[in-house]
Amino acid sequence: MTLAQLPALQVILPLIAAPLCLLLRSGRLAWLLSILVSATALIIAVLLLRLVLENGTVIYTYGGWAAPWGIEYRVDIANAFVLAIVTSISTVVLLFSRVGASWEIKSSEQSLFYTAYLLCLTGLLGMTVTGDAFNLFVFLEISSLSSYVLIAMGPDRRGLTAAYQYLIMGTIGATFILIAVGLLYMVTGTLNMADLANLLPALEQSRTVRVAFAFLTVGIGLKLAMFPLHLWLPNAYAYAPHVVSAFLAATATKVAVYVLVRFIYDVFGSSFAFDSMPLQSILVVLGAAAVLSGSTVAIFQHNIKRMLGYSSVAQIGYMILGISLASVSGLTATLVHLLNHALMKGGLFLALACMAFQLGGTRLVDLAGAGRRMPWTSAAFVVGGLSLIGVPLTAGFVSKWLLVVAVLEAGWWPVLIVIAVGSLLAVAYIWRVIEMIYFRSATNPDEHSEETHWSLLAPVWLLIVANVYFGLHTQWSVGVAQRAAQMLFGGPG
Amino acid sequence: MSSLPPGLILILGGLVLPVLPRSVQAKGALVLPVLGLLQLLFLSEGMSVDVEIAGYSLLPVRVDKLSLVFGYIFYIAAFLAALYALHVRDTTQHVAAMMYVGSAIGAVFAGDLITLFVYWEITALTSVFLIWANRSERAYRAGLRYLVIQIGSGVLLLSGILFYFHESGSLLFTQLIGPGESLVTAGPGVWLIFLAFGIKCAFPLLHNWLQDAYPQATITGAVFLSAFTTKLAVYALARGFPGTEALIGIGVVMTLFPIFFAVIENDLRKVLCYSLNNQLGFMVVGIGIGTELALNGAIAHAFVHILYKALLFMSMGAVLYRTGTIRASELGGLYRSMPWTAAFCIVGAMSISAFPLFSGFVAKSLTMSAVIEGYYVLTFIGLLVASAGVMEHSGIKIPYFAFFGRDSGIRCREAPIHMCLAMGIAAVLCIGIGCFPDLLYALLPYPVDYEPYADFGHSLTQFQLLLFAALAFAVLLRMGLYPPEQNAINLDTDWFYRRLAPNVIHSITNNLANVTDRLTATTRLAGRTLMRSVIRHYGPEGTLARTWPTGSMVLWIAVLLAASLVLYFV
Amino acid sequence: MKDIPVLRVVTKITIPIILLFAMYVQFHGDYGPGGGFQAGVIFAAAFILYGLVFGTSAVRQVVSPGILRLLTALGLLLFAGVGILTMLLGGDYLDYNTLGQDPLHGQHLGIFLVELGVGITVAAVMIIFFLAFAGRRD
Amino acid sequence: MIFRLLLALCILLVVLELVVHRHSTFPWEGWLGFYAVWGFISLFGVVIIGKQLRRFIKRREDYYDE
Repeated sequence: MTLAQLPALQVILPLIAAPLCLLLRSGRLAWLLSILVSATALIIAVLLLRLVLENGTVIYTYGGWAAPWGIEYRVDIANAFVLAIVTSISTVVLLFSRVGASWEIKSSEQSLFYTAYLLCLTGLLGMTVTGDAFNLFVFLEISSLSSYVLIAMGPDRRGLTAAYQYLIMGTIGATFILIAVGLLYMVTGTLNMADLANLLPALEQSRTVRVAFAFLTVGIGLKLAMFPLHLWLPNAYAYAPHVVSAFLAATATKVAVYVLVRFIYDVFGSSFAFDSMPLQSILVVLGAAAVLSGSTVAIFQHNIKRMLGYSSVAQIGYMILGISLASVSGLTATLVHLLNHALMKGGLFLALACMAFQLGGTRLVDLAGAGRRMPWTSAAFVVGGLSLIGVPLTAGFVSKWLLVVAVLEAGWWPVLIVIAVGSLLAVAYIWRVIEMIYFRSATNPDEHSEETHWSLLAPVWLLIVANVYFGLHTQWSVGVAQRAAQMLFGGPG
Repeated sequence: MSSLPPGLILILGGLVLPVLPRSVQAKGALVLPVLGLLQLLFLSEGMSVDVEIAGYSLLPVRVDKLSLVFGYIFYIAAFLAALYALHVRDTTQHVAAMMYVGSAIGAVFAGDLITLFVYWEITALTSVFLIWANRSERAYRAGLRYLVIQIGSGVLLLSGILFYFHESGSLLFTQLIGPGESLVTAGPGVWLIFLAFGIKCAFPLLHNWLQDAYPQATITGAVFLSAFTTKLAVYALARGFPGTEALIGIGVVMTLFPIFFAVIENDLRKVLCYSLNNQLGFMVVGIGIGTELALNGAIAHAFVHILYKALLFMSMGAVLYRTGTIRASELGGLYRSMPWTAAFCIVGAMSISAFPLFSGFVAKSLTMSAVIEGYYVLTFIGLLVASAGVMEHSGIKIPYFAFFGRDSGIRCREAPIHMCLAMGIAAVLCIGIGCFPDLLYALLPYPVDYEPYADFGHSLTQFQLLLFAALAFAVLLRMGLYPPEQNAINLDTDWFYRRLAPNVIHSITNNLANVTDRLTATTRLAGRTLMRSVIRHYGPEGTLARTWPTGSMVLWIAVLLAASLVLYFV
Repeated sequence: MKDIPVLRVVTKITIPIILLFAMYVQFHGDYGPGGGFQAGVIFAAAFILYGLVFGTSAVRQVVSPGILRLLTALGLLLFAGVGILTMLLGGDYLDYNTLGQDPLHGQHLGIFLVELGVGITVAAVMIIFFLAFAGRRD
Repeated sequence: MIFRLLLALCILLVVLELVVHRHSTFPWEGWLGFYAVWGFISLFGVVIIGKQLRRFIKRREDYYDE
């Protein structure tokens, strides 16, 4: 097997490991297999990214059937970047979940948990890597179905309702995407995305294409929790097992954003989406609304996990704003924020998981006095929170800066104000947590240190340090995102 | 070693401090400024480090004479303050202080606006812990107000930078207003940056965070605070806005209004804060005039001011440390118990009042000569009044009410030895610079051909001004006209956000309610409707936060799909 | 429902036929209409019918949930394993040509194995679904 | 005692002005005893104005704590 097989292996490895986990039955062995597979997937993703950065787009055909008849995997800078994000987050979360998952998942169900986890990873990677619209739908379903299972696995019974609602929403979203793909197939006779991109410009006036576009944007909007289709997200994140919240918050919506970017800029083309369709005004309004309402609601939440969920809605709003700018700099901001938001939310959810285990809950009052009892975890949460706000020296600042520069370039002053207000609101909701952690004493008086185990702290801090690293050293993240954005605008891959 | 950005030693060192045992931390904090100063000596002028980040070329380190002089004095002040804080066993304070100083020094050597902004915010974030370290509810609230204002200054700075970058395409931190331009014609970016600097420099009406927060800081924290934040702003103004006419007027007002507040203030550390504000005014005037002589004056003033203001804060801190109070109405006659502290305090007082042979004189004379040279008559008269005011509150009031005056009956021990040592070094520096001004002049960015003692007449008139002011003080005391010290607080601009704003909201609701009894219930409701509606929509059980029934979620999808279909077809 | 003799008898007669038909759809899939997916569903339908008439515990006696779980995994592994095998043999993933000495044989074998994997998994999953939903009342 | 000493010192300073040559830019600056008078008036004025200011801005110490 040579380098040429990497795109397939990226997806196949977790796919094969998933049933193996089911057969293993022992939670510990299943974990070992999962982390091995995830780490290998990470290595593959890194290799792919290097390959793509040096040699341009890599194409892989299944079963020797050339596109547009067969299914092809098409790895370019944009999705190689997303692959690297997903696999690295997945690996870090798995590092955490050796101990982290055992707290919430019954030992008899652990192998099932890892099976679902790997299937979800498979789905996410598949969605990212594939160059075939129908194949994308299949992987979307794989990832969605397994994530419903993951969400419902926690000890909190409200997780069941949350998973059920997510199931309904997700299925409608997936169906919309399927309908859209079907409509496109109807007019073009092809499912291959590159082929679609070639054929669609000629069919710009076709009503069918327009309907397909509508179904597609709404369908993907559901998956990425675009305001006002985000209603499933806060509960799903809040009541899922903590590791699952961390994993999904950092990866699932990111992949959905990528898919939206791929369809808008690559398959339909930005001229169709923004010139002949009023997509721009829709996205700007929805993005701004997401930033403002998500952040405001987050301020009033009692449960920190729900708060982080609403903050995710707001952060997705920033990404939508970046997409709506229809410029290389805007798209760069969105892509960089994919990475940075994955790092900050992953870190925050994991830190919160540690606190929840030690202090007995994720409600705001549970965290009283945590600064004294769990200094390292609290510090991690603070740094992650600063990054979420967009304080300089953190990754969050880089994203915001890029977005603001892009907005200035377009001269959209109102959007600038929205971003500023959003950041201030973020200060407010993060400050509530910080105040509780450091300035309120614990309700129970014995304030001995209850710092969590180092094997849990290590993955948390890995993500937090990454937040600072990508805040200081932006050459790599911004550089890759910039090239990806240029490529999506039709520049050289 | 020389490629390390200045200030980083303190920031990183500060982060390492918590690892050390508690008893060693204070000593560690003492060593760090020495190391930093050594590094600074190795830096050569004109050196710069530039980096390219995300397509913007940045200049995180730029060394020139202006940066260096601030670098030196910041390190000296950090050393003195750390020596003064040798008894403190509080990790938070040591870490915060070191990182605060480090970032202030980093900011002074920042060659581009982004780097400046980063350090600017770190100084705010770290310094607030010196206030919170007092661990009282009052300190917490004051710290929070301080933090909000400081962060606000940072946010203004960042927005200003964005606009400025958009207008000029440059991120370099140099003079932001061209020689021929004025603030009026400058773009919004320059305005915002000016405002951000102004907040940190405690411009009139933007000043109150200083008097609000510093007196709430810990004893040692106040010494640190007095030295860096505002002087960083002075540096920034000297770099970005030299010769901006508006600054002269702002500066004169700044020198004048705090002296009236200082007369009636009871908290002696707060008196020092008003005095600090007044001294900043002299520097701002110098920057506003913008000639080489004037800029030299402003910078020299900043240099010596850091020393004597730290000395005064240290002496008042020692009083607070030993007696537990800093209210003028409860103090007096302490020279018996704390003779050394009293002596050091008098040296500081004479320096700040600019007695000849003390450091204030050799610095202030530069600015005053520049004012005369430029023929700014009103400014000159204003500054003379302000000089008499300085004599009143810092020169006489502080030492008089703490150490002399009515005997309070308090008997305590002399300040600890390390405090005395820190004050002693500062006092020696004050006198040394006063006697040998060339040591200071050699550090200034522009060549100095000014000799403060060449014209004896100048010294004489200064003596006259100060001693007759002292005479007036004595006369006022004898006539019983001097306002007695009282346990009270005096309102300042913080009233607007601490009292007026909450009251207005309150009274609107209540007054409306009183209009008619019948409408009472409904008007109260109306007053609270805004908050209620926010809660209703955004609160924990609000419309936007509620767990929606699946059916209505689906309805939303249908609505959105229909809307986008319609939009796409139109 | 097992008290009704007609149902009982008819069920016992039809189940072998259903299974046989499932086999036909499975193995004839590469020539005529059919394939693993359809065959798996038909195969499971036999079990579901059996369960409807004789109760889910009767089905559990025939195939234990453990075995079903194993079969689910095995089917998927068979499918994926074929793909890996073709990769090891030097082709792309699921490039059946590499399996036999000539492409025709290769394609035949490849499709056969892959469809078998699909059939096993689909049948097992269908039965698991049925047991999961119908078994709630027992 | 101290007051008389201060008074004497002040008178001495004004007398000295007759002997010492003094450079002045503004004409009024050169008047005999200008700085002395100005210093006296300034401080006097500052204290008196400050005292009046108290009428408007003095509040109880716990004003903000309610």
